[in-house]
Amino acid sequence: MATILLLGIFALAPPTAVRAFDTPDDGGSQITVDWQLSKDDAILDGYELYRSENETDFEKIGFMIGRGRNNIVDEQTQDGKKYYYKVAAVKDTVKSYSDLSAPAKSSPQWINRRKINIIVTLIFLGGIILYFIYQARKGKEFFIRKIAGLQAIDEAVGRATEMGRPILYCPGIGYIEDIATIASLNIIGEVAKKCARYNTKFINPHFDPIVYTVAREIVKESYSAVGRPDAFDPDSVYYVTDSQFAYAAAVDGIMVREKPATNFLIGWFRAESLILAETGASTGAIQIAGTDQVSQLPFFVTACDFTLIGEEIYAASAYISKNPMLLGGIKGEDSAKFIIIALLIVASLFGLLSKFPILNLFD
Amino acid sequence: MKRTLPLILVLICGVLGIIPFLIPHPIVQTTDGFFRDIVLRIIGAFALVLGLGSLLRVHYDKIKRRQNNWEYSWVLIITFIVVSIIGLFGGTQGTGPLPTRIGTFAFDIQSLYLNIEVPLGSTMFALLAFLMASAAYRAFRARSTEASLLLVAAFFVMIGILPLGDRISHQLPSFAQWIMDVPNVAGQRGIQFGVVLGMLTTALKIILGIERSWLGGGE
Amino acid sequence: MSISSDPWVWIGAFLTLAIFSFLYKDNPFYKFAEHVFVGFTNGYLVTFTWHNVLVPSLFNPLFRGQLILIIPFIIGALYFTRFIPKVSWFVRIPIGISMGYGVGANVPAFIQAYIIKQIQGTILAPQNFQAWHAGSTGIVWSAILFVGVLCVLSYFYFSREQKGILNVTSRIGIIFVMIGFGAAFGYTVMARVSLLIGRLQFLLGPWLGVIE
Amino acid sequence: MNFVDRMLKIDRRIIYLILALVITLPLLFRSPQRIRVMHPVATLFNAVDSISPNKALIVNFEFDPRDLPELEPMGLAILRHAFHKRIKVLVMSLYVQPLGLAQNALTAVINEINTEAKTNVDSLIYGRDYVFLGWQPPPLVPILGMGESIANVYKTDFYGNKTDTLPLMRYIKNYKNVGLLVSLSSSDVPKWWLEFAQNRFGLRVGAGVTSVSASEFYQYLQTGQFSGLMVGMKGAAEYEEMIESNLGIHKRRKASEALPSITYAHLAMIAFIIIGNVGYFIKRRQK
Repeated sequence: MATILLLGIFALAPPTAVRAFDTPDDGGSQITVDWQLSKDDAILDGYELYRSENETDFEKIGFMIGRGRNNIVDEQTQDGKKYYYKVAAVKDTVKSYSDLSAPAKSSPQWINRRKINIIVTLIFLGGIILYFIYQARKGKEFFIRKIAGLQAIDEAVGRATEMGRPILYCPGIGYIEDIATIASLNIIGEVAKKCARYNTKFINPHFDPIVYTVAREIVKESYSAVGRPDAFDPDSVYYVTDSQFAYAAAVDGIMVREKPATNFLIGWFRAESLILAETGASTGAIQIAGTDQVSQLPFFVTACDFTLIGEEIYAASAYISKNPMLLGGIKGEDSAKFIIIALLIVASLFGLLSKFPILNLFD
Repeated sequence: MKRTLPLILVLICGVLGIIPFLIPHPIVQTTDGFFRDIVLRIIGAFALVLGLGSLLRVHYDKIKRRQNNWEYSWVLIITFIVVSIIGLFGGTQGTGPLPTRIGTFAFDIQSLYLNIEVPLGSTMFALLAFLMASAAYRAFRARSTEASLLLVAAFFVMIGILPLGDRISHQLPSFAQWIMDVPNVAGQRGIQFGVVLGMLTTALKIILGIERSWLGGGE
Repeated sequence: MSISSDPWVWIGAFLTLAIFSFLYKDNPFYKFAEHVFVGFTNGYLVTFTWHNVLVPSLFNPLFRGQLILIIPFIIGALYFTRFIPKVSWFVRIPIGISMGYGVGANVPAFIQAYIIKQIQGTILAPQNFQAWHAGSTGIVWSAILFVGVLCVLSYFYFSREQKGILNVTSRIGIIFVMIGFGAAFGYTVMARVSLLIGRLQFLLGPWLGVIE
Repeated sequence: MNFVDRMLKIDRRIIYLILALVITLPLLFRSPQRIRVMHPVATLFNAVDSISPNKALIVNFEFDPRDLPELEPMGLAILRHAFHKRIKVLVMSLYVQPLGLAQNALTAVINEINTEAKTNVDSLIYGRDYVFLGWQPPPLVPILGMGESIANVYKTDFYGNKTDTLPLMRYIKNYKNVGLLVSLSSSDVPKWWLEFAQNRFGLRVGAGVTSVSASEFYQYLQTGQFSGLMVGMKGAAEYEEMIESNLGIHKRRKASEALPSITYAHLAMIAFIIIGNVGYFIKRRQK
């Protein structure tokens, strides 16, 4: 007890250099107050904040602020009104007040400076993507490397033709808005053209009625594009069911009965991918799979002969369809990837060699 | 009109989705809050009921045209009606006007959920363990260097994360954790960059009206 | 061995075995159980959409005079024009609004969470070396992660033939991808097995009383 | 048909039987397992443990019956931890199917504690110590709305009470009063909390996920976006171990009981793959 009495006589050291300013990057009605800790901070109960609009009559606001903390945000201010602040160091009943802060006014900001990096990326990225799509629309030729998977597709169709056995194309259980399903529809067109040219039986069971109707048009078009409109068999593309496991069981039935030489499993898949890949492997067919569902890719890689991984189905569909929109998109994303690689290398050089806090740029 | 109005709406609402992230000003924040709380919430509720409508229509057509398995569509529709009645009039806690208890046998919506949906839902996917076992035996082959690398990494993780791994050697769990923390993160992050760039491209194309497949067929 | 006497547990057991019967072959029990499941989930949806959403957030405020809600009410009702062929294009209005806002909100969110933050986590800088609390070896892990991400990105680069340096980085990249898939494979086996264990815990426990 | 062909053509139902046996036996003859807790779960435990007294914990139940065995033990363990530490808890879901499981887990833990509680202070009272908010579609409405005002998003709670009449909701207004949100989900929902709630309102997020989508979430742990991660039944068992050894909570540990079965099932799976590959390579050399 003696020490406290002793200190009582000499009065607590007050907090110093109290500053009040409009909280940055906020929607207004907030003022931040900070100060230098009192020299007796270690034995204090804490600090109290006082506010006034005219330098004289102050009122306490908020709760006791723990010792060791040197800032607080006053969240009930009216924008445009002047406020003065002072901070009191508190120990039991003893309070020692700091000098007044300069007057401060709160105001809302239009730009949140901490989000500048998002705005820069948005403008930069949007600019690149739109530039390439605009170029593609103007008919500019783009180079995309031949995806390894497309070689595999040619060989697989060739194999089926030699053996005189059908080809099964399963587009997955996605809907028309899934990007993987759209990519699969483009690849269906390519496979159908080859089947038409080599007169190989083509089987295409569907899960979603809308995707089924779009696929039928594509396959019909492919047969006439190769000059064999008469060879198109309308029953080769058909709707099965909209229940996940029933669809997988039905496609398994085709694999076992029709014994296709090649199975294509390209599109949007979920847990039923296991059933399809397993039955196909056990019938000895060559299987080519492709999906952007990362959780299903491990099973396709181990169960199928060739797997298109994630974006490769988008690139394959762009390569095949030569559609300017798709080509523009792929080129835009490619240049964005190139920039990310360059950014990583440059930022790492800064991070390793200089003291500049490079990581704060990316908060 | 049939195409331009929706495209204008997508542009306006798209921009309204972006700016509140970047502009803290109260005008933007309150309109964003108002739009979400009033407009988006009510439209969302109707969207749920729409999904239901198309499901019932598909099964109703199935019954009318006697397609295969049409009898089971009756099972679906009857279950739906019975559960809806018990739920709507029995109340979420079984305290509604409709009595939901006969002696000790309670059939309020929560007991129905715990004793019908839980067994059905969880067993539906418990099947997969069996399917995976047969696939492991008959289909998962080290047919390429990539597949063998995949299987080796899988074996380490499958053993390393279990107490068995810890008993075999204290390093195994840390090695399995290292596989998840470093190479796996590198692989997933590399793939993720590409996927996200693809989604951003699609998002920007939809907002700016370049991507119009969502409008569906017809003029 | 105290077999349960609760009728609900027997119903649950019957439904569980009905689904498991699919393993033998697709049969009427499985089809029945599957259609009960789809019917039930939709009945449950209607119940809580009415009690937790429509009543408190739409009908109550409407009756208390918040007439502004009539506008979203009408827009939402346009969803039903989908079943009327002549005016079915009206469904594009509510879809456009909700999809527009959702896609718009995704843009800054994706940029921040999946591009900027992921780049920040990959940069070789002292703060990142402690990400795994592994002391000095953290430097080696950061280097491996850095090289891995660059190589995987190069594998998915389609604008140049995979020849020369790009061929080397792509081959390294595919190694990282395959290790990532191996990890996913291992964990997925655990997931599928856990689901089966959960059902057997129900059959052996509450139903047959074999385990506690 | 030589031995190899016959081996490869084993009827799949025999494989199903082997798996069922390999899982059932360890359930009957339980053997205690020494569980080693790794850093992802330890980080989450510390994040929950260090929630300051005047802040709440939001537990987002986002799994349906399909993932019950993996995620329900996590929910029970997190709730037991929070209530043991007298942390205020809000429970909610973004979709409708998880509601039944959230209600079931919450009432189980509340009854567990209230039966042991003697005085009014250490028992858990609805509206004072915890609130079950229920759901409000579409997901963006609660994820972003709770950053401004929780009571405005959930005008009534799950049971139909008006939320602004509940004492707890008077000082848990929005994310500023939330110390941590733990999302237990089988899909991308934990990432949505990062993308929207953490980006815009600085909310701290922890996650409990199924092991199917696990490998994708470690990158957000490495960047510090997630304040901890539980993965699958093993993650649940680790958290059960943490609350038992650190807080002395002795309750039934369903996830830990399943570990022996998982171990033998994994060994069986590895054996199937190896045997299958041996047969495959023998046949390939014969051709």
